[in-house]
Amino acid sequence: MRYLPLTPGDRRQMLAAIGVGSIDDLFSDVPKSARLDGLVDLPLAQGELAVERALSQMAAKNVAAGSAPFFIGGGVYRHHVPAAVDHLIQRGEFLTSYTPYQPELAQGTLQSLFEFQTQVALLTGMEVANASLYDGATACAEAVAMAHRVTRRGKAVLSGALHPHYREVCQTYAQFSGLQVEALKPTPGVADPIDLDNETACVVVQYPDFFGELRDCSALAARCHQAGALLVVVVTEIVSLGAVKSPGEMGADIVAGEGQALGNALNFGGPHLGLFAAREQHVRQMPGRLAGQTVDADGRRGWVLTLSAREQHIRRERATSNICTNSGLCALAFTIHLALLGEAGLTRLAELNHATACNLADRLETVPGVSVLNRSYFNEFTVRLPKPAAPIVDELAEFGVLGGVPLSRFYPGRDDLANLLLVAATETATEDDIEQFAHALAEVLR
Amino acid sequence: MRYLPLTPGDRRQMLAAIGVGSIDDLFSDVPKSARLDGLVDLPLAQGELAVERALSQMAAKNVAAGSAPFFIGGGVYRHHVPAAVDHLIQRGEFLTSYTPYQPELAQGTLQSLFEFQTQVALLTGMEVANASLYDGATACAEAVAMAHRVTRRGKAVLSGALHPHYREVCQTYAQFSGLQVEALKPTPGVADPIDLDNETACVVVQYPDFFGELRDCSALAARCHQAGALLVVVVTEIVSLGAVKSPGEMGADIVAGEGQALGNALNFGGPHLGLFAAREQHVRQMPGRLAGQTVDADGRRGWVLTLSAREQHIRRERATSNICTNSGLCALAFTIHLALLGEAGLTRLAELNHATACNLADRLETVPGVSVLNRSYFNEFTVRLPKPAAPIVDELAEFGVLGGVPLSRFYPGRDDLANLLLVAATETATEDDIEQFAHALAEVLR
Amino acid sequence: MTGWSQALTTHPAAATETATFTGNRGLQLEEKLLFEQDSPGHCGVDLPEPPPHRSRLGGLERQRPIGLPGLSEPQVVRHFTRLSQKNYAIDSGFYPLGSCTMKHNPRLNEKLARLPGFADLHPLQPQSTTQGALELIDTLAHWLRTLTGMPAMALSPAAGAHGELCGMMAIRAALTARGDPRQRILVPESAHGTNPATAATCGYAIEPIPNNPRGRVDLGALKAKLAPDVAALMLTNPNTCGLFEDEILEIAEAVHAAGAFFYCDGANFNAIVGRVRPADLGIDALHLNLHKTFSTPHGGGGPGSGPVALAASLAPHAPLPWIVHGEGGRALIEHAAKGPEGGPATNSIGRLKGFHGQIGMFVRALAYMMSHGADGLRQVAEDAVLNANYLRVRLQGALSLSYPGTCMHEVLFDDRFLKDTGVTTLDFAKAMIDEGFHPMTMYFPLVVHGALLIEPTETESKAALDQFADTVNALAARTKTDAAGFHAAPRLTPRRRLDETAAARKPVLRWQPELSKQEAAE
Amino acid sequence: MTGWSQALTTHPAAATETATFTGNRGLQLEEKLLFEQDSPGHCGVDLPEPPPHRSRLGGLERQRPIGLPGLSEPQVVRHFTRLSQKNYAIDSGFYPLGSCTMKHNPRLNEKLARLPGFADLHPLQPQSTTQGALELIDTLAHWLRTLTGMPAMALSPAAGAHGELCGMMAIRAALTARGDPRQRILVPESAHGTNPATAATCGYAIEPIPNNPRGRVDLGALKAKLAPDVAALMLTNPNTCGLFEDEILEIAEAVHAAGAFFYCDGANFNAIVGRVRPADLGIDALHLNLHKTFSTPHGGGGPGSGPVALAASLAPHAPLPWIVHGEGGRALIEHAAKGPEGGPATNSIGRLKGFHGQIGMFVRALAYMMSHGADGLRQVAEDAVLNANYLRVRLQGALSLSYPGTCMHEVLFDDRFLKDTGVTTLDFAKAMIDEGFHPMTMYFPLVVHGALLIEPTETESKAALDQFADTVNALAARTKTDAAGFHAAPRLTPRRRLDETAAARKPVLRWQPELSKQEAAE
Ligand SMILES: Cc1ncc(COP(=O)(O)O)c(C=O)c1O
Ligand SMILES: Cc1ncc(COP(=O)(O)O)c(C=O)c1O
Repeated sequence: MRYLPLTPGDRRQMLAAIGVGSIDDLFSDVPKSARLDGLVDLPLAQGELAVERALSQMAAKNVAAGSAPFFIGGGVYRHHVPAAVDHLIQRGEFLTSYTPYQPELAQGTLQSLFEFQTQVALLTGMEVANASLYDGATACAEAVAMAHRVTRRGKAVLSGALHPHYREVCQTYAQFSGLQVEALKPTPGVADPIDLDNETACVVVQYPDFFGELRDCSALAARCHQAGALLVVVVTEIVSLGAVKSPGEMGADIVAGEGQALGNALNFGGPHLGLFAAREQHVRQMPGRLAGQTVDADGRRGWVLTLSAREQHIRRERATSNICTNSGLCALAFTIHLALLGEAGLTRLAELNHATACNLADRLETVPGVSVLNRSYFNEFTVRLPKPAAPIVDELAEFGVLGGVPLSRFYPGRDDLANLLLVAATETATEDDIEQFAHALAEVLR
Repeated sequence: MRYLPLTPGDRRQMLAAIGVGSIDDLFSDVPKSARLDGLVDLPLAQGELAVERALSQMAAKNVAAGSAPFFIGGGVYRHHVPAAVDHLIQRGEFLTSYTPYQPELAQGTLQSLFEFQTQVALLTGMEVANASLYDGATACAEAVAMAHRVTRRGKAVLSGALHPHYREVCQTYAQFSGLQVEALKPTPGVADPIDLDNETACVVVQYPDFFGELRDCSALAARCHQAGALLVVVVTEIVSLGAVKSPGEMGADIVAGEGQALGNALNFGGPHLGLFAAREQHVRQMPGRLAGQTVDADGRRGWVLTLSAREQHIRRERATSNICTNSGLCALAFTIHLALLGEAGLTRLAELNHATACNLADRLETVPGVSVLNRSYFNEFTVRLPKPAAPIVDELAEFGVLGGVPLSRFYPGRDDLANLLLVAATETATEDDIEQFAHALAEVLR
Repeated sequence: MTGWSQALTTHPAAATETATFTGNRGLQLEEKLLFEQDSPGHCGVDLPEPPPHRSRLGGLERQRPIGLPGLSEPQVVRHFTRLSQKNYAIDSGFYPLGSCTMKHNPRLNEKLARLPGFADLHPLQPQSTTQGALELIDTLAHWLRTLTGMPAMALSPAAGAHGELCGMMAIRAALTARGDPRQRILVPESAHGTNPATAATCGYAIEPIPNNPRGRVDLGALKAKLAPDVAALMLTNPNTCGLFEDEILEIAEAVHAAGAFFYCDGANFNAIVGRVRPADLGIDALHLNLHKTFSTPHGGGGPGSGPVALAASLAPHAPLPWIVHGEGGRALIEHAAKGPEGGPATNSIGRLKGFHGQIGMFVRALAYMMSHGADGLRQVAEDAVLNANYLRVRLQGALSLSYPGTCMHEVLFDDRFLKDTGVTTLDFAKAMIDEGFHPMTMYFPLVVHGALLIEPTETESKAALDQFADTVNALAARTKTDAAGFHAAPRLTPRRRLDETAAARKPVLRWQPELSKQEAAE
Repeated sequence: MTGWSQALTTHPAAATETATFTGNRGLQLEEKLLFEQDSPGHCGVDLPEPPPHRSRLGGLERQRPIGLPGLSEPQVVRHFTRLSQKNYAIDSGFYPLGSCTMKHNPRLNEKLARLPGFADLHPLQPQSTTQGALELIDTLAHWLRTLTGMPAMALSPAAGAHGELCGMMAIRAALTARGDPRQRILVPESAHGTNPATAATCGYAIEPIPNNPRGRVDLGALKAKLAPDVAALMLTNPNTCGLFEDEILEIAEAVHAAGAFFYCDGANFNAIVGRVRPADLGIDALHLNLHKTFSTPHGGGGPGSGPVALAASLAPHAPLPWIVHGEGGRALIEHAAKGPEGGPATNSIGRLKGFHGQIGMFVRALAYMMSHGADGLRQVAEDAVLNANYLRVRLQGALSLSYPGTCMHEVLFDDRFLKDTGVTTLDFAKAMIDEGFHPMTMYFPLVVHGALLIEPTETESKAALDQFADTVNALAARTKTDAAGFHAAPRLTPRRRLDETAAARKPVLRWQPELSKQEAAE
């Protein structure tokens, strides 16, 4: 076995040194009835060539996004990631190190996390950010739980335009926590009727919302603060913040986001990158790890993990969250991509995405029977088709076009949403891609 | 421009510091008539996305070897290279460093070259090896020139079974050097009629030879040594030395080889890896760099480039060669691949190649009108077809099979060789590949 | 830019003659924050002019700068290369961090996870275009079911703690369905912090149970606490002392007899993979850390993947989504039967994560398993246990072994051997850093004083273990004579011992323009 | 395994309290040779059983072991990771090695060179299956022809020196064809060693020509030497003193008037790319180093690529193979018309290399050129020259500038500033190593004493240049007071100053079993 350095000779010597006759003696604490004598019923060891063949064949059964005109978003966005990003995150010193528990041997990871936290705080317009969570949906659930802790109130109100998966995860997390989750009815194009009472811990809205609409939440923030509730703003397309006002500017108390769009691949849904930012006053109620600045024995600046008194390995059942392993390497990819973009690059990238989406929208509206629902949007919007969207999308796939997501995939019960299609366009969509999409759509609709 | 760190502001400041008004002032030594005011007639700067699209489209116009049953050799061999190899050679510390002129900052490169030299010496059965040359063909030409220096004799005899490109490169290098090159007539399956006289500096034979045949050159070595000539043995498929006697064992004085087969991709012919090994007594006549062991100021073992008194940067016109940049990174890939294989792995790999080739030969001979010329071979052999091979190979390509090289591609003048096809099989060829090849061949021959 | 004198004062450790002007030390290079390298307006990515368009941003156009620094690509590549050079990793050396299973990460797995067919695949594509990915998930589930012997696998959890949450919620859902809500979870004192934290997240009260003198759960104490309101026992096996719970069958029996569920933390599965099936131990739910046992890289803190194996009694409560085999191949079920507007169904605990799971980790883990095969995986467990026991015998003379006898994949020592030396476990760990080793896990588990938990894993050679043992033994001897040396360690790292107390007292969690100006001034 | 005391004696530089048992120093890890880590029979690659077959090895089966060591993959990955950590590189810091053009190597280019359509393509495949590769070669040639202004490009040369050989052979072939064999080549004393070495390889005698006090070729001396038996002048421009040959048009005229050819070493093309076309300077042949100007990585010594631009008079003698445009697309001509059995034709100098050229380098170079474009490439030259001149003015106070006035892409200093300090150019370079910089090129060119040749390239930021200048100035000041410190440098590298004399006196060029046993014994 190429991965196992011990030779039969080594094993013999070591067993002798230990003073046992056979390897089985080392497993003598295992109840006899539970010991497997033979091998489990699985294939035997294979070389690289064979494993590579087998998995490449599986991969070949998928239609890679890059191999077709591609217009899918819905919380995961396909952007061009510079080659330097993947090169750097694969450096063994980043890839094969553990959580930086020994800071003197992990200044690289710690400094990059400190840079990540700063970038996320700047982007969201918040004061502090953590070192990442699993993904946007779990970050959203953690935000609700944090609002619960901060306000000591029992109810969370979720906008109907919150990503349905995020809503479901909040419901899952909350179901046994004594927190009541009030999920408003999804009504594309219409603002949520939100009422607050003195039991409301937080209101959760998405920006841009799940249907692509951009809504100023300053007024809502004011209402929340009057009512003693926190405003949680969810961002699933972080690139949008290169173009529009930050949630912090609009008064958000917590921002929960998905960072995949920068530095990370689609990965069929994971691993992705949970972003979490908040006001400094609540930092001790935040979930997840925090990298902080300090000095070494010689007085030189350095970094460590800090405020761990919030975390499970110290606080155990009274921890702010049970999270341990997070999305470190995805955060590094995010940080490198954003470092490459910088202020000018992110601004340009956001503008490019918006422009492409605008042109896509205009082109699609030239297709008979197709209309765009949104009044405003960034790089994603909802179109109404003359027929149910689900079969249309499947037919488009046969034309070799990956043309958005039918809302029915998220709201199977809702016939009133059956004709709606969620469409996204990023800098990776060419004019030709847009033409092919429009043509194919016209075809399948006629 | 993403690759240029200077900003317009930096440039202004720096020009001011230099004390010139504009960048043009720094080019004032260029004759006016030769100054370009405008831009050359080429496209403007493009981003990663655009460049990647353009070059990927070019790449897509080629049929990658891995995408078809593949049986081509002829001096370049397709082996499976473990993923760890490419990962390690891409580490910036290896990839983006220069020739190790400052040994204290290059112990990594120097130690790996020392390991490379040792591996090459062991494989070839020689006493010393250098730190690489451009490729096998130029290594062969350098060997002839070295024999010229060592023996002070004016004639080199090249076997007819030497790779024709190698023969041509020897002729090119020798044409103005006053060395006479006698190239024997290529006659597949027949041993060269070699006569030596007291002007013969060296005899150059290939092992396994260009047609795949394995010939013991011990007797020839003895004859050469009697006649005061050197025996140069060329090896184009280095993996073969895992299965057969080494040239050193058979009395070679110089071994010139191609190392691409270990650690390196096909690369459409380059970069490849020139191997060069010799007897210790001739080390000061060797071309190319040498890494050597030494100690540092604290007496600890370390490595440096040594015996540079042979090289152009010291010896100038009296240098043993004009080579400077060599194939460092390809040598590193070779060393890593061979380190992974080790004695057991290389032996097994060689056996696997031979077995696959034997089974291919047997299967092809079941095709009517097809016969194998070789009495012996390693992983490559020559087959006789009932028709000219060149058109057959093109037709096979249309069947999606890359089925060897017609000898006519090398010997256009030689109608007697027109029906001969050079075929290779490595561990990457599956039974199914072999079947497809045999079927397709039967098809196109009927 | 600092001058000599300052270089000196800021680096007293360095004898005068090795002070440097730059603060760099040969190949050890200082590196400022990105934000301190800003060239305003500069950019490391070239993007085309956006095509003409009418803005649809609804009046929410950003008015103020974000404050991101501008750097070119060469600067960014050098920045992160230098940062990486300040890290220690498995690729660089021995990393015996107990409970973390720091094993070799094959590069083949990285290559395969990047195949466009996996990496460049969107979770919301029509399922007809993702059949290979569903096959991948299904195949992984088959391997894990076979290795655990358990009937159902929930694959979406993103890490171990997330898997715990999945398992404990399934248990709570089952009890609720049974109409028998219970309040308490029994957790051994030696448990990892995520266990109690997870139980609390599910709204449970935690009841600690003590270890017996043999480092295992005290069966008597456990039975005494198994009241009718106990929902489950959360047990780690092999446990965090590196020991196999040899009374586990009795434990399972007692737990089940009390009508409670048996949750097992499987983070230490590396010790028994291919030799013991958790199902045969009476376990109802168990999570696996693909980023431990199955070698997906830790990446400096993640991402991971924590699939959960469920007994038949818990399977109906598995989270969404599921894969089913239909006519047109495999299908992904994203909504449970009677879920209100796609919300959690009465049976399923609902959705735990944004999409279908950590697919990128699945590719790596499956490649790892296929490479080892049934034979290789069994060998993994054997070599992991062999290496740990070899270190146990090589070190037990100098360090104080917490529990006598055979250990599994890791061996636990405590700080009795440091008594009266003035050296702490922390000092000892820092001294190992100067010797070129990553320290073992310190101060965990909490059941012994000043714990040193050593997990070598199966991917270390005997030579590496011997060098480590020789060094630790030499250091242990040195504690008797040179406490000061230990207090001053580490001395040879890019930074010397870092002040964690100061960091927590006045937290600086992000760069601030003002701050950096100050520092520049200093 | 070494003990404390030995660690001490072998490392006196380290103060007692920082001696280590292992010899490791924190993140700086010692690493033995592969051959000293042999586990006989072990292997890091898993290969299937060979299928049954009847051997056809003709009785030449190998009888003896080769002697290769057996290691597992984790050991090999760690070995080479550790070795890499002992290297300095552009990715880690400033690398102002004069005449070597150490610029940033974009990772995009590495990614593209590995596309299966390029990397996994065999040079002997039917040409119908390699049209994309021929298009690549053709496109690269077009860019290079446009940038040089010259009509023909020979792409097969593997590096600069190989390009020189190609060009000089073409010249010799042209002269021979002209029936006017000549004997001598004029080469300035400042030329790179490959120039005279190459000329000699073509059977020519070398005639050195002196520089004038302005660091350029002495036009008078040149004209004096331009006898009828002079075949060519080999001139480097910009030259190795970093200066543009401002009389180059007169030089070209004189050379041509004498019936000789004008070969130009274009290794320094980075200074003028996009601003000056060599064709406009009267050059007949010029090689380019794609691994310098066009950023293909140096890889610790290669591979490179050295295309040669040829004037119309030399084009007919270009080496094989060529690309021609035919009906069915592009075709590769591998045999010149009347070549005997595919040997060199009367016109072409014949084949210079095994196959068609360094295709992998072509992909990288073309990606680099397309990324910059006509505008970016011109900017490259301007920034390279700007950076060099900026360093000139920042350093000329402390170091001794060899030639006053504007320089091109690199600036030359000599060791007059070290006079009476007891510090040599070598000592100075080694002291820079401790400061975290790669030294400049030392002792080249030979036309000044103790040369220090500094080439920053365009991919360094102003901040990097300023830190470098501050450091060099501080070191220069320190030479006056601390010669001993310079003699002892470097102190902070994995190895201190290495004894090159000892290495050459008794060469040890490979590992030997005995040797290593000795060392182990020590
Ligand atoms: C025993 C044990 N349980 C649970 C966990 C938590 O796993 P994760 O970090 O993947 O959430 C860990 C890992 O630290 C562990 O060691
Ligand atoms: C001026 C000059 N000419 C020629 C060469 C030789 O180029 P190469 O090393 O690619 O053979 C070099 C590179 O060292 C050089 O600097």
